[in-house]
Amino acid sequence: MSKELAARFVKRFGKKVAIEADFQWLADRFSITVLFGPSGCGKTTTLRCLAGLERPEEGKITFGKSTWFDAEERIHLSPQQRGIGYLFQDYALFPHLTVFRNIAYGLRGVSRAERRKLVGAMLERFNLLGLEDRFPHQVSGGEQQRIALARVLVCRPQLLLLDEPLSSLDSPIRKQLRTDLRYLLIDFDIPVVLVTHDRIEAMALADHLIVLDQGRIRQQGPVAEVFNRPVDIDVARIVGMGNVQPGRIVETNEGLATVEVGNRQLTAFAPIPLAEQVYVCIQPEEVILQKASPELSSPRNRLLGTIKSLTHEGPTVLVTIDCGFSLVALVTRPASEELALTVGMPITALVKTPAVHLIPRS
Amino acid sequence: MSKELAARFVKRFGKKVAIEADFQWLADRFSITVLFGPSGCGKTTTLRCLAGLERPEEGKITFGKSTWFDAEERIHLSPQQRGIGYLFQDYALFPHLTVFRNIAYGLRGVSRAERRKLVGAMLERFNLLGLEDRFPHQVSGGEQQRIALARVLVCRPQLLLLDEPLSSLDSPIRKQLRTDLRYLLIDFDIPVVLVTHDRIEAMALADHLIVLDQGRIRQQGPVAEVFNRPVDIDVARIVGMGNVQPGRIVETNEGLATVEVGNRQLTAFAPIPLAEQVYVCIQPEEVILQKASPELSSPRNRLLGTIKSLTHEGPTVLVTIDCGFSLVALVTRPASEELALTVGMPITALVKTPAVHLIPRS
Amino acid sequence: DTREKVEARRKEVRVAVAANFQFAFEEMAAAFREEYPEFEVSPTYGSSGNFYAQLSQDAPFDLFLSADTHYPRQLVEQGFAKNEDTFLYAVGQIVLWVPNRSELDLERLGIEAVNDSSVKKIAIANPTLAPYGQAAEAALKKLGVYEAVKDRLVFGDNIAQTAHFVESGAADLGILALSLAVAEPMKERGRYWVVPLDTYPPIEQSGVILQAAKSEKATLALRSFLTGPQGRGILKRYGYTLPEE
Amino acid sequence: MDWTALAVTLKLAAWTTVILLVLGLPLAYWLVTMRWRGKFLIEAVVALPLVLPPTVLGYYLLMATGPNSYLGEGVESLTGERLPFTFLGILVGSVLFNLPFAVRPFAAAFLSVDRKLIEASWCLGESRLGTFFRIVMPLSWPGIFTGMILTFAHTVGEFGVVLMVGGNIPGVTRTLSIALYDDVQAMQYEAAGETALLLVAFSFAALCIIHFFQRRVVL
Amino acid sequence: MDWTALAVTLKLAAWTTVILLVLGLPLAYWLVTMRWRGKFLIEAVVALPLVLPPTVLGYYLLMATGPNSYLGEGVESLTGERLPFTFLGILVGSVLFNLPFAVRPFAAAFLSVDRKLIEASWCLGESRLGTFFRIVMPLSWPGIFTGMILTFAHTVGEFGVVLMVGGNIPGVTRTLSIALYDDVQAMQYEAAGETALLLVAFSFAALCIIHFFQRRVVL
Ligand SMILES: Nc1ncnc2c1ncn2[C@@H]1O[C@H](COP(=O)(O)OP(=O)(O)OP(=O)(O)O)[C@@H](O)[C@H]1O
Ligand SMILES: Nc1ncnc2c1ncn2[C@@H]1O[C@H](COP(=O)(O)OP(=O)(O)OP(=O)(O)O)[C@@H](O)[C@H]1O
Ligand SMILES: [Mg+2]
Ligand SMILES: [Mg+2]
Repeated sequence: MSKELAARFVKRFGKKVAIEADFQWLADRFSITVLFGPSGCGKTTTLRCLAGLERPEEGKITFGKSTWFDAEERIHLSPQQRGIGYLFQDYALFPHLTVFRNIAYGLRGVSRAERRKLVGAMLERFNLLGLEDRFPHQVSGGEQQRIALARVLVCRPQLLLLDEPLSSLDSPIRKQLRTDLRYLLIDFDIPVVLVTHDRIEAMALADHLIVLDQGRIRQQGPVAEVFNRPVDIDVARIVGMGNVQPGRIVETNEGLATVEVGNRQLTAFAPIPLAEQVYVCIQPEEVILQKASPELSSPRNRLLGTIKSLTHEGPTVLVTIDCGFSLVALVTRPASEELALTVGMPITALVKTPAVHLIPRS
Repeated sequence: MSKELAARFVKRFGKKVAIEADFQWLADRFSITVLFGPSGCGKTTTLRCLAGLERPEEGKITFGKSTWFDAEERIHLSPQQRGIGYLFQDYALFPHLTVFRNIAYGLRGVSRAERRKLVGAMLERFNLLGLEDRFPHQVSGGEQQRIALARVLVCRPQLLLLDEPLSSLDSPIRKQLRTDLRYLLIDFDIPVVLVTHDRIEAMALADHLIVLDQGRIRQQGPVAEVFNRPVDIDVARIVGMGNVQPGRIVETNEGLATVEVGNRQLTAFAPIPLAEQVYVCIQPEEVILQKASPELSSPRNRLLGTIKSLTHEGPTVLVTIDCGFSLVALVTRPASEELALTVGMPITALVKTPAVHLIPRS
Repeated sequence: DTREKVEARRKEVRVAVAANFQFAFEEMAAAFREEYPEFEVSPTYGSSGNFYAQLSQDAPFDLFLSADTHYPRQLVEQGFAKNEDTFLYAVGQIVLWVPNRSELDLERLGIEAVNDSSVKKIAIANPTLAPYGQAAEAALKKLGVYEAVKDRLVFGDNIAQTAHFVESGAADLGILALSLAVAEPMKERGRYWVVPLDTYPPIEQSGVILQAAKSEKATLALRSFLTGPQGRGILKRYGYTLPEE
Repeated sequence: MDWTALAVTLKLAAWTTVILLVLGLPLAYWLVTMRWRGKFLIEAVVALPLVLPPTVLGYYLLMATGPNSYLGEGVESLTGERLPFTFLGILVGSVLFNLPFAVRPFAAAFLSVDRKLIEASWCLGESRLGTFFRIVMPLSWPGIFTGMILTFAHTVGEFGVVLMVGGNIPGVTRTLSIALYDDVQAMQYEAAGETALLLVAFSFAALCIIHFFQRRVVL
Repeated sequence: MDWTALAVTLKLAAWTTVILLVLGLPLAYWLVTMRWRGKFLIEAVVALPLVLPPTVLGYYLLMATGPNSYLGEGVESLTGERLPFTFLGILVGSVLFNLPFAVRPFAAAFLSVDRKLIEASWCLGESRLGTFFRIVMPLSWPGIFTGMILTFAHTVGEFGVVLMVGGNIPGVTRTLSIALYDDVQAMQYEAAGETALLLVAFSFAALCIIHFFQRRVVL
């Protein structure tokens, strides 16, 4: 049975704000679609439209054979009829019910014993044992988030909408839940639409990535592709592309292009469509550093420069290099110590051809 | 004028839960103290006690010359009297006031023009221009968080308590705010106590780190020290120490210890106090990988092993190596490609002596 | 200014009038004003029980026309009035009353009307409160129908409320004051049968001039008008018998 | 002490409260959730019984339900009973008269329930009705409770409408407050004092028990 | 149509509402925030005026404030005026009688304000009083509004207490509802009908305006 979620709608708030969505994908079995974008771009609104909590002004939403929404035919199924699970960004736990009863809320027509079992399993899975009889205001923020997650999952909905499910969790639990969540969801075989603003989370969880900006879908596709090959400068900024520099293509040859950036030349795959003016994008982790050595001719892009600054970021170090233009590289701390990186020292940066991504610039 | 924040108190919820705090530090000028710990460990509760929102059962809190709380003398200053700024984990924006009036709420006795100016500056700084006249339910989650932050900062409190100030923000804004926040706070010259569960955030922001677990302070000190040299196995787990293995000290010599882990031997600085049974802790990023080569005698710890698994995590890759014991290494993606890492291939792991941290084990 | 007010007070009689006396008193007041244009009469109508409670707290009235003799006597006993200032001003009568649409032939049936099968509810004034209620109860007993009607009685708190019950059709028959039955608003709406005077103790209504009366002259004038020939004429027309001299 | 009057009073107050709970909750919810721009009209109508003196309201009610009115005829042909001078009659009057005391607090309470919780319940598959019972009602408890207390207490103290429609029939429509009123009118001040004291003491006890119980429920 | 009675009624209702706003808000807030375990006693006392019939309450009030009572003497020596049979007197009676209609909805509304918002206000340096005015009150608006509507409408319709304490003095203590009551008692049905219609129409208009205005404020 192949179910497809197809959504194409416009939701307006007043005259200024409009959220446009247009995507579709097979949702017949487990897969995670991540909505990714800056704060206020319309992620929550899109989820709410899918859930039936918000009624778009135009368009159509279908899931498998059933039409959830159709502006023209005035169809608008209620959230109950859609059989979805929705995790609210601010949890929305019921303040008058205990943790146990919050989680059991959606279990209707289930025997007492069965309910105990199902909820108990969730409590264990989410590390909430011992909190059953507390009320939501008596547990911490992260505990609340896990309770909300458990409450949604225990009902086994046919489509899961998660609005930043892990944002209030500490790193170890978060990491664990991130993996667990995938297994859990695979277990339950439920397709998921997930909102996150965390790049690592998106990479770890997503099968399919949709980048939103100012209410519009800017790019969608497999995660790696979207992150490494943003279609335009805005998407590049949103997915946190570390190096974006204007450049000019001076030559193309057999699908390879030579780009001039600053006063240096780089080789890259030619962009489609071809354009002379381009942005050159390089992920910082794709830049490899070596002790400075005379420039050799080689298929690789080899750039000699000097280190401008070093920024420690947890286990990694961001190295800004001046090599005619400003280039940021990411290395691990020991690697940086190994190379004895210091500000002002000369260094060679290597970038492989496929790591240089060109975006046409108008 | 040297102001010191000294807190030593116990706060109980019922019979089971008790949060014990005991720390002090100079707060006469800008500095960030980070409370770090797993979900439900008592971070929020500690902040609330400092703010005067919760009344501890025992102990004393002083700030500079003024006593904020003293259980024995029955002193308990109100939040208003303490002159602090508090950012709530779930924002607590006033639903009946516009964004502008929310931010201006704490500005009393300030002229209209001045108020416009101050709030305007905040709106700009936090990327909120254009939302002035909306109500909180009309803005997105991340926008709400920024509004809450602006509302607290605009009052220039003498001590700032931030409960996960950046958790709902997308990566780019978050990164930017993280840096901005530091500058902003330096600007305002306000000491800060900040709660976060994000390791990178803690590293980027903290001057002083306090690790909490189950309501107790487990370790405190400069960030790097706490992260690299956890005092016990629990702290190691909390700060996300990637490699923790039981070992046995077979020899000590001039402050250097030889430890047996699995069937390998490593050199490390001897732990204080000295113990035979230890845990060996190594941060994954401190492990350097090289093509497998015959083991040479060298001052370094050189371990030959085979790759068990590779896990991609954004720009980095976690490599699990079986070298008598299980060792996890963190490398950048290109580095991993450079070495052509594949599961099953032999590899040499290098760990410098100072990178091996020993924790006594009882 | 205050002096003018005091002057005005002197000329104004404030009268607390029992509700059942309202219709008669309105005409009485009009006639009095014609006779004594220098005096002003301002009546307040209400329940005698309320007035009693209020007067015992120095309510601002000069004259109290009660629905019975009990309340004025109490006021005298408590020193709010002198015994010589009480006076009997009217004696009430009761009637059986049915609205026009009723099919009961009161003329023919007389008291037997209460036993008619169409009479499901009979409204009387509350005997514990209203003199007219006591009279009604006494008359029913004396005429030997009380046991038969006992369970069909409903009680109005005063004679006006009792009238409402019958008039609305909620009760099928009522025992009202004659004064009410002949008064303007009720005259057109129903028929009545006068209950023989000897079946119940006389319903004596007495008035009293309060000790605190501020406009003595006017009050005295009103009192003599009330009990004088003109007043008696009006009383008679309104269905009261006159107190025996 | 008039025990039958006490019994009638309690019966009336209890029934009024229950009926207004059953009628008032949906009415209030409907008022809160409806989107019609003219709904203030309905809200105003609900408050209207208040602005007429009880006796006058009672008078009109008597007229409207008497055997000569269509309503009265209808009721009589349906139930074989007249509304005036029956317990049913004073109950109808009491319910009408207390409508605003129940509906307004209910509506105010519903208004303050966080919409997000309602949405969360829908998304967990609970129907609108189920959500009302499991989320909206428990969370509006202080307001619902207020409406019930006001209704109950006010019914105990009411006598205008009840007297007018009920006709003060012992054991059927004579409530304690009518008895008390009669006592005061008849200058039976001692008896009145006793009745009043008992009424107050009894109500006080009842209110205390309810409040005490309510604290248990909420906290 | 008795215009002076209308004026007295409006004056009484307006004053009662204002006074109960001023007295009732702090009382309700105090009730909600106090931690004393016996506070249900006070809550019960507040609801007590309701369980006595208005006339009886009026009678006791009359006794308590008459010139022979300590209270009456005290008031007289203080203000030079007696309470019974003055506007002040019916105002006091009206305030007492309406206390529960104001306080209970206020308290219910305060109960449902999210505590976190209050704490946030404190932490922004706002005093408890300031927080009450800037946060608690605006957020409890539906409940406060309900209390005001009930009080106003109920004062307009009240006549038991007012009649007893006020003595039905034209231009001073005769309200429209007393006049209406008198009309009905005197079987002046047409006049009564007119007065009632006017009263209802007027109140309806007032309620509509208030409701309409309130919608503007809240949304
Ligand atoms: N009112 C309360 N009654 C009982 N237990 C409580 C209460 N408030 C908090 N707790 C418990 O105290 C512990 C500490 O809570 P706290 O909110 O301080 O955690 P936290 O460190 O802020 O966690 P998080 O990162 O998830 O927000 C938790 O286990 C919580 O369940
Ligand atoms: N009811 C509303 N009225 C007007 N504007 C609204 C309303 N709700 C949301 N918006 C606006 O629509 C935009 C999208 O909001 P949405 O909540 O979908 O953002 P988001 O992508 O979820 O952001 P975040 O990551 O911060 O939660 C925002 O700019 C917000 O201000
Ligand atoms: Mg959102
Ligand atoms: Mg917390």
